[in-house]
Amino acid sequence: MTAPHTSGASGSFLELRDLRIHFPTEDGLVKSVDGLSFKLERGKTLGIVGESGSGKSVTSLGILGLHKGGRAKISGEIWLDGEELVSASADHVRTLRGKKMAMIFQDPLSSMHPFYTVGDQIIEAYRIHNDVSKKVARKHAIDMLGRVGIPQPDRRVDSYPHEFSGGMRQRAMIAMALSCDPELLIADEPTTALDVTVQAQILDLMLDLQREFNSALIVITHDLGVVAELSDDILVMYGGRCIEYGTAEDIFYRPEHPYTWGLLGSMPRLDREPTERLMPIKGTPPSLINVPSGCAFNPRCPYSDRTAGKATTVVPELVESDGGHLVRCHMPVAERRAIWENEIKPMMESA
Amino acid sequence: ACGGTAGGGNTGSGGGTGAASGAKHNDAYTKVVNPSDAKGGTLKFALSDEPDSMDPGNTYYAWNWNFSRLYARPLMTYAAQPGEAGLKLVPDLAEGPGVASEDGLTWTYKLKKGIKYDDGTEVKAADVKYAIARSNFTDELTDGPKYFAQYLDAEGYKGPYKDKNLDNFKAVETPDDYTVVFKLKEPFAEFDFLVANPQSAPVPQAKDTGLDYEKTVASTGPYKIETHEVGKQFVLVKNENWDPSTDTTRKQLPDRIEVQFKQNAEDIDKRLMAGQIHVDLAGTGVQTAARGQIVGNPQLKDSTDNPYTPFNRYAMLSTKVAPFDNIDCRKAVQYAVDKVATQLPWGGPLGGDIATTAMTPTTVGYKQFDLYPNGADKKGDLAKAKEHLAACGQPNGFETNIAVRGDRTKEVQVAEALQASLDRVGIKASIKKYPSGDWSSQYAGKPDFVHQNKLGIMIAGWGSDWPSGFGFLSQIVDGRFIKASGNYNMMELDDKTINELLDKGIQTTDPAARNEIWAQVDQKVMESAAFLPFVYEKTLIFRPASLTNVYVHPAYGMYDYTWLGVKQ
Amino acid sequence: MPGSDPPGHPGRTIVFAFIVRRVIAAVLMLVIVSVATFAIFFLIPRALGQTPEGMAARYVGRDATPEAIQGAVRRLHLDDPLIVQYGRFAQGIVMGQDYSLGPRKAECPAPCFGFSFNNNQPVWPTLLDRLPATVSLAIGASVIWVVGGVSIGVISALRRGTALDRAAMTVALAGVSLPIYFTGLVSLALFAYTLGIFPGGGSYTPFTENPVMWFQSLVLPWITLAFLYAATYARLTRAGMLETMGEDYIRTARAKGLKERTVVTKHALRATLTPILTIFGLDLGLLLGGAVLTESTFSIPGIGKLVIDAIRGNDLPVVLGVTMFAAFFIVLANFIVDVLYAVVDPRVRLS
Amino acid sequence: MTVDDKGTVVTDREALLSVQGLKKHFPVTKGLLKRQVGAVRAVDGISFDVRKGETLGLVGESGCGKSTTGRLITRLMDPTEGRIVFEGNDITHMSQARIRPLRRDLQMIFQDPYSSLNPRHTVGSIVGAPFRIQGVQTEQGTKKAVQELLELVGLNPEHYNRYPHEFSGGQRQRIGIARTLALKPKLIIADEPVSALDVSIQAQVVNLLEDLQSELDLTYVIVAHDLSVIRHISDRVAVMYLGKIVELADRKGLYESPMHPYTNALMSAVPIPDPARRKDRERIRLQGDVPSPLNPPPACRFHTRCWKAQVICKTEEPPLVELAPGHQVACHFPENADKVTGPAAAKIAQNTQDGGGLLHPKGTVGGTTG
Amino acid sequence: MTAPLDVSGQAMEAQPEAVVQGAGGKAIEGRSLGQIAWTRLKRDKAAIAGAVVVVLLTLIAIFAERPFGGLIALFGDSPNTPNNDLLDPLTSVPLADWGGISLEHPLGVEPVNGRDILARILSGAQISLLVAFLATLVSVAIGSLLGVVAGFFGGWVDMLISRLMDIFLAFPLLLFAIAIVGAVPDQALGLKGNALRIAVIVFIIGFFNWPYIARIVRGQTLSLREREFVDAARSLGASRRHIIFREMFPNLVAPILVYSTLLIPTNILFEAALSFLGVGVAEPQASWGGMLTRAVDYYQLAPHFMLVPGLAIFITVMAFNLLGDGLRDALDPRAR
Ligand SMILES: Nc1ncnc2c1ncn2[C@@H]1O[C@H](COP(=O)(O)OP(=O)(O)OP(=O)(O)O)[C@@H](O)[C@H]1O
Ligand SMILES: Nc1ncnc2c1ncn2[C@@H]1O[C@H](COP(=O)(O)OP(=O)(O)OP(=O)(O)O)[C@@H](O)[C@H]1O
Ligand SMILES: [Mg+2]
Ligand SMILES: [Mg+2]
Repeated sequence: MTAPHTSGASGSFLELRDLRIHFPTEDGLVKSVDGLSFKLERGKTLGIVGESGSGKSVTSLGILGLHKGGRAKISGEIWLDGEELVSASADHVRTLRGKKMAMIFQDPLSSMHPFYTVGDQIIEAYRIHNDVSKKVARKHAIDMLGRVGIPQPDRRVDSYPHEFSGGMRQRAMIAMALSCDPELLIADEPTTALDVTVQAQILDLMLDLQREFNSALIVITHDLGVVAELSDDILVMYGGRCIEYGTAEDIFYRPEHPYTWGLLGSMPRLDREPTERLMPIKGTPPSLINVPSGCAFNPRCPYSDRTAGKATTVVPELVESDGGHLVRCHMPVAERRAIWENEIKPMMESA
Repeated sequence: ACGGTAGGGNTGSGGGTGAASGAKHNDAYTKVVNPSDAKGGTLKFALSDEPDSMDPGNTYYAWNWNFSRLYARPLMTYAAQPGEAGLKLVPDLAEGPGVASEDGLTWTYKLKKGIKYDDGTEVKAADVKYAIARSNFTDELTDGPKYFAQYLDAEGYKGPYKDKNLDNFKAVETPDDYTVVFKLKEPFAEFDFLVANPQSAPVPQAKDTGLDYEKTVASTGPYKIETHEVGKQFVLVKNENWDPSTDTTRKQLPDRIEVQFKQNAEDIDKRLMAGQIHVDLAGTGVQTAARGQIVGNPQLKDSTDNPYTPFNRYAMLSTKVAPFDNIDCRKAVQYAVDKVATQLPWGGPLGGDIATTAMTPTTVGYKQFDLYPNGADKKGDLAKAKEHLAACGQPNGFETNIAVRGDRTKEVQVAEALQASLDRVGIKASIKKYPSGDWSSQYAGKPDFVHQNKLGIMIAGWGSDWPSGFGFLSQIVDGRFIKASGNYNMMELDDKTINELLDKGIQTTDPAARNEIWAQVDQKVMESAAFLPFVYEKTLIFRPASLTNVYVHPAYGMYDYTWLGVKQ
Repeated sequence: MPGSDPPGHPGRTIVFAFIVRRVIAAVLMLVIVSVATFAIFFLIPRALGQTPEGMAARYVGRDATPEAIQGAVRRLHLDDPLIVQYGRFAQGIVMGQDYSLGPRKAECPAPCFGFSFNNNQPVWPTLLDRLPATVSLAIGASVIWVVGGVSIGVISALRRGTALDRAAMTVALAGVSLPIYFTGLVSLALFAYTLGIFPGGGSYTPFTENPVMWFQSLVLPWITLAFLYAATYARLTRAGMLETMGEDYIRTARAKGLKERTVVTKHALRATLTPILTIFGLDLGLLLGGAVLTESTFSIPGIGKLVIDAIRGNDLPVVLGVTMFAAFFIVLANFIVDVLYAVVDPRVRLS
Repeated sequence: MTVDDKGTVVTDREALLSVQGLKKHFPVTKGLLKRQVGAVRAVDGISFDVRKGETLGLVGESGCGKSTTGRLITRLMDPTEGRIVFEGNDITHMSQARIRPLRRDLQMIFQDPYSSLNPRHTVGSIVGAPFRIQGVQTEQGTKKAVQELLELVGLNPEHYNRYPHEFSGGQRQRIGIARTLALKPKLIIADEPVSALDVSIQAQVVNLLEDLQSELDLTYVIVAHDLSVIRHISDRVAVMYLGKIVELADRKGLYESPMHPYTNALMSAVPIPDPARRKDRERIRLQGDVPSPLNPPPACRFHTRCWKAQVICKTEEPPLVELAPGHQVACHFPENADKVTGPAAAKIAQNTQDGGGLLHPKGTVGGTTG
Repeated sequence: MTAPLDVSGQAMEAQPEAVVQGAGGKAIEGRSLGQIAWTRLKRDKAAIAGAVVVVLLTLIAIFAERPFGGLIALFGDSPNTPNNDLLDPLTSVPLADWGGISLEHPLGVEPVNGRDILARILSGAQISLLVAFLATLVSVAIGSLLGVVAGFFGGWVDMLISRLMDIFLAFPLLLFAIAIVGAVPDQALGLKGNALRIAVIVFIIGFFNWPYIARIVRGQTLSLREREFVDAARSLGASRRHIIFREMFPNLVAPILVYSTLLIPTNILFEAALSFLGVGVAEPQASWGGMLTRAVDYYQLAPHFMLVPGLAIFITVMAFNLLGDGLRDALDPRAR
């Protein structure tokens, strides 16, 4: 990379350029994230989907700078509101955390300190970035709890996490994350641990709050339903890379990557007539240490024979197929579209 | 005077050591070192153990028979002299030695007039009678010896705690306030030795609090008890009611005498050498570490004395356990033993002289002889041993057991040394350890047990309660003293000649003739080859330069505690 | 039950009930311990053929007459059935008892653990008398080992894998592996006798007598004892820290933008120390019952030394008393730890 | 299933499994003496039949008692009350010894592929365990039989000597299924067989289960919380809420015209993977959480969260009755009431009249957004 | 509660890395968990060093006196032969410098009786290891059994056993050991002398240490009981015995093994402490703690006499601890 970084501040609020996060381990180098780029604007929501182990969480923690100081090897650029974070000092990134960017984690019980009250934990988050008295902070915490829909927040503020139900905990987590009005909010599987009814409540809440705060939101999940509900844009990850990126409509109506087709076909849907059979993806997710050569998806791809032998030898590029819709596949665009229209879509809709 | 605890803490730099007065090693053995009449100061004792009791009537610790004289005056006591002269008895509370009746069955003592307790009341003959009664005839005061119960004619007496009426104690009579008459079952020529025991020190019946009396002993000596925290410390101060004119043996130099109990033994040595304390009360000498230090340092060595203690360290071979029922097997052991090796655990030559007799050199009547010379180097005459083994019908040796008190390190080491030396002639001995607490009641002192467990050899030691052949020997060699339990004649030697000689001796009023008889007994005992002496125990005791009027009292084998003074 | 407890719970009655329950359990335990101790010291010797006379023989003079022994048997009630003896012992603890001194009786008010067979002193005051030395030793050492061990553990965990970590853990392992009497003797030989920096064994001086001497005399025992425990605590802390630092809530704390130091001290350490507190309580309880080896190595006149001497001198009432006393401390420590745990860890509060 | 006047159970001839009034209460104890102070009513009186060859789905939110039901049917737990009849045998209180031979026909698939396989055993010994435990001799020998089973579930038979940790979640689940199939059971209870798996793998396993069913003529009771998976796989579906079945119907009836408000809410809460529909979808949003089964609300347990609830719901428990053919519902005010036939319709009408008024004023408890 | 010995590793699970990587990965070899642990252990140099020392020590203990006088005979002196001529008669310490270290006596000789220290150390190794191993065996046997039973059956059985553990833990073990060993007669149960002593010491140490292991096993059993494979076995109609011994037990082996390795050094220290306090095996049989006791009196005059047994204990205990720690790490899936 010879280009000086003066290319500097990108126009976008958040931009990742060729982010790589590798972990050296005893068994080899784990390439958890391997060349990931995307942009996100304020007020927009990006959904990241992918199977377990595809690097979703590592990405989000990487944006927050939480891999710094660990054994991870990070390269590439993360631009947040005109600042580059990969090269920034760990201490500087720390000051941005919580205030500029915040995160909601999957398991709210284990993500909250069991020995401190919910209120204390929100107060702490608030007071790091705001020089206010405990009293003011407490008032703010009660406010936040009220805003995320916790009944009787002035009493619940003194409860411990274990005294909350799952849904309330996740609300409290959200309250904590939002306590400093972050401009970027990352939600890593925010509803996976919750029941559908509670999940629906939380999704509603996140939508409302995003509208209210106008922050940029990244939602990480493996539930396509959830991304469909929330996201403007969707990024599909596989083996530490983005294999397809586009608007929600692109991904759901015009998916072009065989893996995305697989995801869609694997999912029984309530909104359609039940299909006779699901269309699973064969095989298992790849190892991030020994990523299959060529296209990482090739061992599982039913169409790898249609790539003129490139599947196992050449790593496909992420190419724009149209209007911001990016796909990483060797098959020609036309052929992909044809397969989708003629083979996949009808099968998914047939009863 | 000054010199309490506060000052004591930081004194004693290196200069405190050494013999300031130019005294040499063992000087106090023959003369008084640092003689001085200077009064005042605090005399400090330390003890690694705690006493059985500080009650003169209820103690069997040798040092306490010495120490208790500071506040308790028995009828008789030992002359305040170094060397052999000190083994002579002189009247203390009594006006003169006891007068025996013609048949030897009554002993009469006249008390000196005007002897007072520390509260000013006068000592009465009844108090002596009461003291004898309480110390020998109660269930509570069990720690002291019971010679009076043994020799007095007190059949049926229940003791003063059960029977408050002292008149029922008919074995002692007090015709007037200054006369005490003892009535014996049998003649006992050495009765003066018995009343030199602190048990004859008077106790007013009204003041007796039984086991607690050790805290408030009514003093007749130059000092009286200020405080006694049992197990911790004991403080004496001058007794104003003590009249030196009635007392020929004691001095009253320090203002105050402090004793600390339960002090760390090694630390006592360090403090002694640093001059922080004056005397190790037990009088058993310094510990190994200090001994090593002293041996290598002539200056330090000059501050020490190496006296005999009243103890003989020996083993007894059971005449009732095969093959030791055969005298030749016993003799084989006598010859095979490496007496240098068995001397080492006691601390080598400083810990004791190699012994060849049953009686010790500080016993009146002692004569030196060696029936079983085991080589010029004393390491055993193996050829002779083998000879006797053959005579015993065990030419290749045999197996036996050595019983030892498991918690007495030195005795265990002696057993090991003995084991190793017997091994040389094929005698395979296994060491059996028994707890010392039950040693005489359950194990070695119980002939049945000895027979059952084939305890051929038993490691033991004996110190006499009074320095005469009878005091030393009667309990351990008299065949009639073999008891079913609590037996000290563990060799179970029941030799008619010996028994008769003992009887004859104790009825002989002439001391010289009597002492001759004790020597004969010793000879006879050794002839049996059942008594295997190792060492006449000695101690290496340290005398700080600050101590005055120091001499080793031969009757106790330690410094005369009633004479000591301190330099200030 | 998640979230279902209305705040303002009648917590006090629950805490009270909890305490009452624990107290009953503790008392029950002490009773069992006393029975077992009694059985071991009185029943076993009898089972092995010891007679009352044999026992009494230990407490009378050097060549006691059978009458004297019989007298002692009567006086010490050794011929009573064991159950009666135990009853007297138990009664003494609760109601006190009398003891014949000869012409009169001594009173021993409750709690009376009887009288020493050897010096006829009541056991309870002796124990109290010995307690300060043991407490001095235990408290001083525990301060050193907690501060030392925990800090070493924390630093080791944070610098995991570095030379510092390895060195600290090697020393810690050595600390666990060295017998305490050996370290004690070596340190005495070195610091007391060769270098003369500290006073030697047996120099313990009560604080009330001379605080300076008290301190000087205890430095070596403190360090020796602390070395053993600090090693254990360093290892424990390190393991705990490593585990805690991997917890989700630590990630949350970082995501809030907390300084690393705050994360470590406020979040990680708090959670790490809580289980260590339990162990600490028990260790301290155990020590208060007598640091037998340390006290006998350094000749500190504490409970441990007392009991060793008593065992050697066959002073059964003292041994019995110390055992009960020691068990009492263990039970007490258990109890306090339980209560403390409930205070420190809100999750266990209501159970 | 009915009980005739002699008290013997007369089962539906087709019913392989029949459950009646099944209850499981976990006692909650307190204090030293373990005084019972209450009970978690995990399963509180449920009845259903499973017919030969069908798949019954059991859905509901976490903690509603689905797993407990599964474990009761397989007698891993002893029921507090009720009756379980399997193939005409009343196994409710049968001793473990007597139930043993029946276990061949009644097997279970577990949720967690990581914990359901003993990490210390090889695949061969795991899958072969049923033979050993039940003492079954196979003609070709156990090893061969196991390898066949492995092949059947799509695993490489050469993996016989491998350990579970060497397999991925989906593969492990297949191993578990192979074990279940070893004794050729008639009924399989599957407790969340795919919840722990990734979507793509989930589909593989779902397909496998379906294939096996048709191949081996199996009957399934499948427990899951994912409504779409249940719809895909089940013939009939039972919806549970707080230990009770609130609705039980065939798939079509349930998904197309759910009658219980809870079912309705549940279904509308499922996010739809269709970006176009998120704007214009009518959603029912329940408020709050499921109440504690320790202290469930009286009468209709759903009344605390139900926007249709009236006073009667708090006082009178609606029975689970067949409102439409093959469609049992326990509700005083069912949705899709137009489908209701028979006397039930009248009852509902009456309820609507004397219901006593809405319990929750609009919007406080739930309702539609859109 | 002493958690240095806590090995609550939740057995092997959830190790995505260990998952067979179908595609792109190397050819898969079946590796058992034991093999994986062994590979990990091999990488741990300290643990291997510990293991080597442990093996050496064990060999030394076994061959110390047999056959034909064993190692001791090889080095010349018997452990019980006195060499008084090497001692200073006045102080009883070795005459020569450095504690009398010479070719014949590579580690010098004892004060008082001049016995060869090397021979006694070798001979003492037998006692230390024998007692530690046997006592560990006793604790492990009682502890595992009661732990499994408590964890598996739960309810009042668990309550009873747990209370029993509490009570045992409340006993001041050392005091009891001293008292009981002191009270043992010379002959009982068909044993006598040191054999009886050792038996009693083994029994006491073993018998009072079981609650620690029982706790761990109980905890493990409790968590194993919740695992679905237990339910799977039950649903196949497995008997309780099958479940305990075939399903649970293989999973308990690792923690029991680790705990045993860590209990052995504790027991070595304990035996040494008993000997140090004078209630261990009886002289002349050498034991490390016993040697230390004797050394106490001479530690200023003959420091080597204290150092040698002290270091012997230290090295042995350290080796076992290193091995135990290494095993724990190797067998704990979380420690990576
Ligand atoms: N600190 C680390 N050291 C080594 N490998 C790591 C580390 N963190 C993550 N990984 C590996 O990186 C890969 C991606 O992990 P990540 O957590 O991002 O997956 P994910 O997409 O979030 O999956 P899930 O849906 O299960 O949460 C995984 O294979 C994981 O094992
Ligand atoms: N052994 C038990 N002791 C006490 N309560 C129990 C026990 N097992 C389950 N419960 C309780 O019973 C209720 C039902 O549990 P169950 O596991 O059947 O729910 P579920 O529907 O399977 O939920 P999930 O979807 O979370 O698996 C829960 O409240 C649970 O806490
Ligand atoms: Mg993730
Ligand atoms: Mg469940």
